[in-house]
Amino acid sequence: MGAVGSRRRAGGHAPVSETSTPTRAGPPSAVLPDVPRLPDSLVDQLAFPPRARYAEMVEAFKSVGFELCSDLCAVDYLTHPGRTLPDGVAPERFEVVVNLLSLSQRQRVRIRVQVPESDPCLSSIIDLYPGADAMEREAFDMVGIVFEGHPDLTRILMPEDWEGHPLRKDYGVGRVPVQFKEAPGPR
Amino acid sequence: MGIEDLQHNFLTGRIEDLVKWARRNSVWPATFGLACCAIEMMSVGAADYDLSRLGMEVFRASPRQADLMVVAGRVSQKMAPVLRQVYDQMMEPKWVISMGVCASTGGMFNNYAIVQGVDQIVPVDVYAPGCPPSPETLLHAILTLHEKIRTGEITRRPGSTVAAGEQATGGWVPSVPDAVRVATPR
Amino acid sequence: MDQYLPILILMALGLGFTAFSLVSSALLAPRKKPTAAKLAPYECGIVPNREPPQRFPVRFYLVSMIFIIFDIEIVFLYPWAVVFKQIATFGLVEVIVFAAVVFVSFLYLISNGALTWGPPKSLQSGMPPRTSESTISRISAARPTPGEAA
Amino acid sequence: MSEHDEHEDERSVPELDPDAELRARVAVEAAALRAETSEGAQELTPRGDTDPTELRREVGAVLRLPEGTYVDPGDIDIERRDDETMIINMGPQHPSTHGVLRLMLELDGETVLRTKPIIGYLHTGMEKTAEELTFVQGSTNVTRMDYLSPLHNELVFSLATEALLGVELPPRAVWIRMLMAELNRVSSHLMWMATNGMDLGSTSMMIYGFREREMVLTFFEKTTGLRMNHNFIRPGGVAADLPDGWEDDVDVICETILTRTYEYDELLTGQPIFRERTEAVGNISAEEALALSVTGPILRSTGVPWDLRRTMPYLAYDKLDFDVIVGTYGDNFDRYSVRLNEIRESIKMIRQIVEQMPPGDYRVQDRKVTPPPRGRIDESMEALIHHFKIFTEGFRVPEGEVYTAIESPRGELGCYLVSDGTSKPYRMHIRGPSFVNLQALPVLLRGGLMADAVAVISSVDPVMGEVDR
Repeated sequence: MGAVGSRRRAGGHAPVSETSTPTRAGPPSAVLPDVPRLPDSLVDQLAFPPRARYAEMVEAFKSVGFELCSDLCAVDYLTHPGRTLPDGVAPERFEVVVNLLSLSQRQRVRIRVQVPESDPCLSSIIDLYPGADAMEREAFDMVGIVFEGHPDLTRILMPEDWEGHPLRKDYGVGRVPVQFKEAPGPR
Repeated sequence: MGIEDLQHNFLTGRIEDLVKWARRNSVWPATFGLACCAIEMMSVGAADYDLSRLGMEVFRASPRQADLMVVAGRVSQKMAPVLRQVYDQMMEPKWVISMGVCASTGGMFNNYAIVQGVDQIVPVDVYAPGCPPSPETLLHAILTLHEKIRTGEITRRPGSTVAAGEQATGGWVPSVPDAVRVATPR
Repeated sequence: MDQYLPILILMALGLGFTAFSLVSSALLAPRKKPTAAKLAPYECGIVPNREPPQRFPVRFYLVSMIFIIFDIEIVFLYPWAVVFKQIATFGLVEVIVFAAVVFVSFLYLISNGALTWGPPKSLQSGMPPRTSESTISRISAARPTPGEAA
Repeated sequence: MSEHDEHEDERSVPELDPDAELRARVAVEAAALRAETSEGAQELTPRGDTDPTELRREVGAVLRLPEGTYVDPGDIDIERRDDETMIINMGPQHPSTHGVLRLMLELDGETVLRTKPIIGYLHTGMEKTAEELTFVQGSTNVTRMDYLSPLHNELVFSLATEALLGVELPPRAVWIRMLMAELNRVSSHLMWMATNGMDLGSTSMMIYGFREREMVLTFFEKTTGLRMNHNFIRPGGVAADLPDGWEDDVDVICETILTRTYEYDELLTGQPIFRERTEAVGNISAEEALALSVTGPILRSTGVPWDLRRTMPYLAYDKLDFDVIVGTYGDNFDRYSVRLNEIRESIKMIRQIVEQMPPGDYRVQDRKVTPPPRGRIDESMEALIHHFKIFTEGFRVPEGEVYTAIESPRGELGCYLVSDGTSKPYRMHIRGPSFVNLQALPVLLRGGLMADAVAVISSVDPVMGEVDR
């Protein structure tokens, strides 16, 4: 993996200001070991908790010392079901991906939760990471994942009266056909 | 040195020329910076490309005091009614420069989110090409607008039969002096 | 009578100017009906869907009080300035006393908090003036933080 | 003039005479107008009809933390009646919101109580467009997100693609990327200094800031061909080699801008007005910043030394000697000094890069990823095939997903890329630092004056292109 430059597994302890929550310095792999994982070269843990244990796992990672939720996004796997998943994890249509970052241990962890198409809802992690507020609203707006417990789950990027969730694979691009022959038609 | 040499200076100009000259040289743009083109518009306003030699360095924030709306950037579906609202609140006479390909035709974003061309919302006077248009291109667009003001009508005569669209650009195409047609020096 | 001539001229000029501007704007302005958009209040491009509030905090009125105090003071200084030559030193002392009395009301207003608007500046307590270097620290790679592999 | 008049009519309204029927029609027209620009549930609801828990949450985002950990609920004055406060729009078209950000502020006189940022006015559907473009074209789309530092977007997209490809970059490509990224950081921070000065009333700072920025932009134009939206850093290396004589161009830039930063320091820092408007304004503590996932100069100004170039180095940043600038109070003044000193740090790094720039080719030689040089196409058939294949169908990226993050001038810029084995990304999500930093506005603005809101927005330095994507 030279491309990313020598990824420093320094594991050093950056002096976060002392008032941050006391972190029980345990390796992230020790968190809920029974949750299926995939080996990944760039991130320390790639976990696939079932929907029920998602909030519990995020809570566990936060207590181990992952102070910052750097990213939360939703992906629609309608046309690509055959992706590599650890055995025992049934591929669903939607997937919510959460990236957590530990400043003290300089590690990243990625949680991928399968969300079925029948009821696309998931519990919100806004009580643990208030920073995920806007990201969850964007995931709701773009892919239509409902986050229970989110105080004001409304659209954030699209106008209020917009119907449909644009980043779903069955949502057309909305292309206006241009006037030359080979231009792909509206999709 | 007879009277004919003074033909084009403003001393002997008619009132309309005087009004057109005054309007042309004091067009105040409304700050309508949306995206990347806004950064180029700002650098046109700054020291290197210096809009103030055209009397335009005062970027009025409120549409009540602005004459020119430079739509600088891509117009999203959520922004379209706001753009129309600000355009309506501008006082006549008002002009619109659609800066950049995203404002003019939706540019490379032919998708659900972008209005494919700002002329679906407001009547546009000058289209500036480029992504983003280099400051020289924007200055060229502003000079083209000045030329349009110079050769257009200053108001709509109540009884006139000429179609409104035609009258506004009356005589614009043929009598364009060469100075305006100089290609962008790129 | 000739004493009042300047005042009459001034009044005539004032009336004349207002009449001229009203008449010319009525004649030259475009006779077009204002559209609903143009009548709507300008709020950064958004048409507000609430009525603007009628009640304003009292702090705004305190500031207008300060203006009125000094405005009236100037009004009284005009006649004083006209006859200043005749009432020399007595006039000067008189006007200083007058200014002092007016100033007392200004001090009362300030003590009432007319000019303190913002939040209490918690950092201001007797700190040396900050420079762009004083409140930042530089963490260089050379200084190994505990346990960092070099 | 006339062309606009007849457009005027279809939206104009009949004579506003006292006739009731006409006035009703005007009311309908005004209501229609109001409905057009209002965003319904996304807006800030008046104090009267928001339930207390929601009110506590919006009074300050700090309250979104689990109750009782950081702020004792007692000191929130939320029992004001509805008509005492005023909700106004610091709306999309505003001189000091740095783009089309719309803030709904609830004011008590001049003091800001509640804030709700409403975004989406520049949503361009770039993540949907990215799924339409091949990996070769991808960086033209990504570069238009954060238009103050376009090279950082291209860098994060290229790093993510190369991580999936598993391709090893030649050293010169790595170092050219670092040079351009740091120059872009200098130009982005100069732009921030300019607009921050302008917002706080110093128009001369605007002129100086842009004058220096033009120097960097002319170097970019010379190297990449464009002032902005360069498409210079592509998956597989860099578009072209540096023009010869680039060392002395960069030296002139470094020399001039370094001396000018001391002029800005003299111009702004000593000024009482500037200090009055920035000291102790917009404070945020380290815990609040971490809880709100704020990164970049705002996080560093609160004292947390987190800079991805130092803690999780990418490219070859671990071979450079530079300092991470950390503030103490987390107010506007600290953010100003952090950014000002970061310009100086970047210049120090650029000088080291100029000395240690390795020779060699500037992109991967594997013809499956990067096109062959133009000259080769006329001679060899397979070069022509490679060229044709890359620019029509693009190169295939093995199936998988990756999240790479770099330190952009505004914070952690991340790119989550999912590939399904074809030559187009299946899903590309960009983690925009400004998108997350904007959530800290309710905390920063609470309790401050309306004028402080202007200063705080400009110190958060949001770029709406990467917020709305």
